[in-house]
Amino acid sequence: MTEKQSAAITVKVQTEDFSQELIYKQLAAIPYCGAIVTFVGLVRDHPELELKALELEHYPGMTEHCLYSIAEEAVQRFSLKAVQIVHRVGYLTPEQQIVVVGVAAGHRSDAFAGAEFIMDYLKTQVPIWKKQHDTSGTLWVEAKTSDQQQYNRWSKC
Amino acid sequence: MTEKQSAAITVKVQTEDFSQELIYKQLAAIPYCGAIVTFVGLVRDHPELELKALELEHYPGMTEHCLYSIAEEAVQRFSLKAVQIVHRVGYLTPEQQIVVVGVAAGHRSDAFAGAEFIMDYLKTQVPIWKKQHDTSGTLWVEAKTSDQQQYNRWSKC
Amino acid sequence: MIKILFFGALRERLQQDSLNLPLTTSCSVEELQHKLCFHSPAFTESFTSANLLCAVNQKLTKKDQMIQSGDEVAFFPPVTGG
Amino acid sequence: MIKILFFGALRERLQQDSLNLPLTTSCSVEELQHKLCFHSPAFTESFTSANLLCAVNQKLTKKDQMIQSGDEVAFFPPVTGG
Repeated sequence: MTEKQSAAITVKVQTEDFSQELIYKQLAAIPYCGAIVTFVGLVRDHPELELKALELEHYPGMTEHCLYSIAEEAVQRFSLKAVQIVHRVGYLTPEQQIVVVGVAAGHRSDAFAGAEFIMDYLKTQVPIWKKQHDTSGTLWVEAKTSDQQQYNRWSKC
Repeated sequence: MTEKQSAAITVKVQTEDFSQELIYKQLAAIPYCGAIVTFVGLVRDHPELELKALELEHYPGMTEHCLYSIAEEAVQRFSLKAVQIVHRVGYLTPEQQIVVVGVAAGHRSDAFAGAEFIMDYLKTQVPIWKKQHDTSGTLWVEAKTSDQQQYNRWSKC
Repeated sequence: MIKILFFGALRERLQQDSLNLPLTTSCSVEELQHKLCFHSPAFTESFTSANLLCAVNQKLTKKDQMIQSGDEVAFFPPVTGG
Repeated sequence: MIKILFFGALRERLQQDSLNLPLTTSCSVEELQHKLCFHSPAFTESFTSANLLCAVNQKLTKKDQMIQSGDEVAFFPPVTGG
């Protein structure tokens, strides 16, 4: 019988913005943690292309369950002590925050691996879709093979 | 002739605390960035051992130069758009912040790799030493072979 | 009866976000896709594409997964969140 | 003349943080370590240890690095920052 790592997991899917600061502060308050890694994804404007907005659609219910399962798996694989994930949906303009993943761990290599693992899963397994609005119209964002390759790295041998 | 990536690099070595929030906000304001990764190392208390403090000594001048070179190398290797590093020295008590590394990049894999690269270099190449103060006395922290192994991963083939 | 949900570009192409379908006997995801092809020309085009993902009761599944009456089935393109 | 700096556990063991040493001809880091061994018993013990790092003019160097008069040389144990 393997002992299960217990950890504080928080998952939110919301239209409102989130505070990276608050998430960091909550993670830093977890006892016996030496390492906190946060990742934030922003709506990226491109110099060539006039992006007006990203519209994010998701599968309510399944999105939250997926994110929670990913967080739980990351806790077990990397001995994380806490995970916080907030993913925004709806209409987001350039430079706005899309997603934050924050993890607290005893050691830095676990914290880095845990946060990257969650992002790689999120990018390929969680039912969220982006539609790009620019000056020439709208376009559904295509899934990238590089994201699938990033995800495949984590499969257990 | 290879084109050099230009980026905003800030390096500080100080006794005062730093604001993770401020560093995040400055990184998030960089144009055309899609990904921000921050790492914070904290003084880790152990349940078994009554740690009173860590005392951090460094080599003034060389520490700053080393951190700056590492940041510059990370910018080139991972196309980073900005790097901020603050390392504290002096007398730090449990749960206090020791170091922050924050990076902004176009893509998430570069942001994760850049931040982890900087931390792995910092742990093995930058002239800073920790002395542990606990209820039984003081002890210089020993370098870990795991840190050296982490560092060796990045050597160019 | 099963409830079928559509998301993203698929939802837009089909111009509907869900569909209720009577199901008398259990069938696989693949068999359900074949059935949906006969629904309309837009459905035919969409459900012959190999690139669709499927979730049954909010879990990603393979094409041989069996579907029972009462299940919630969702079809959608590869995801692009984050 | 060269300035030699000591840090961390080494500084504590030697009970001094620096030392000025006349240098008439250029020598290697390794040769300097040998010289320092004769300085005192604490130095002998410390500088026969294989585990010391050396920086010349604030750059980490190997043991065959040549030292010139005017250089700043530092010896210290493996680093433990971060």
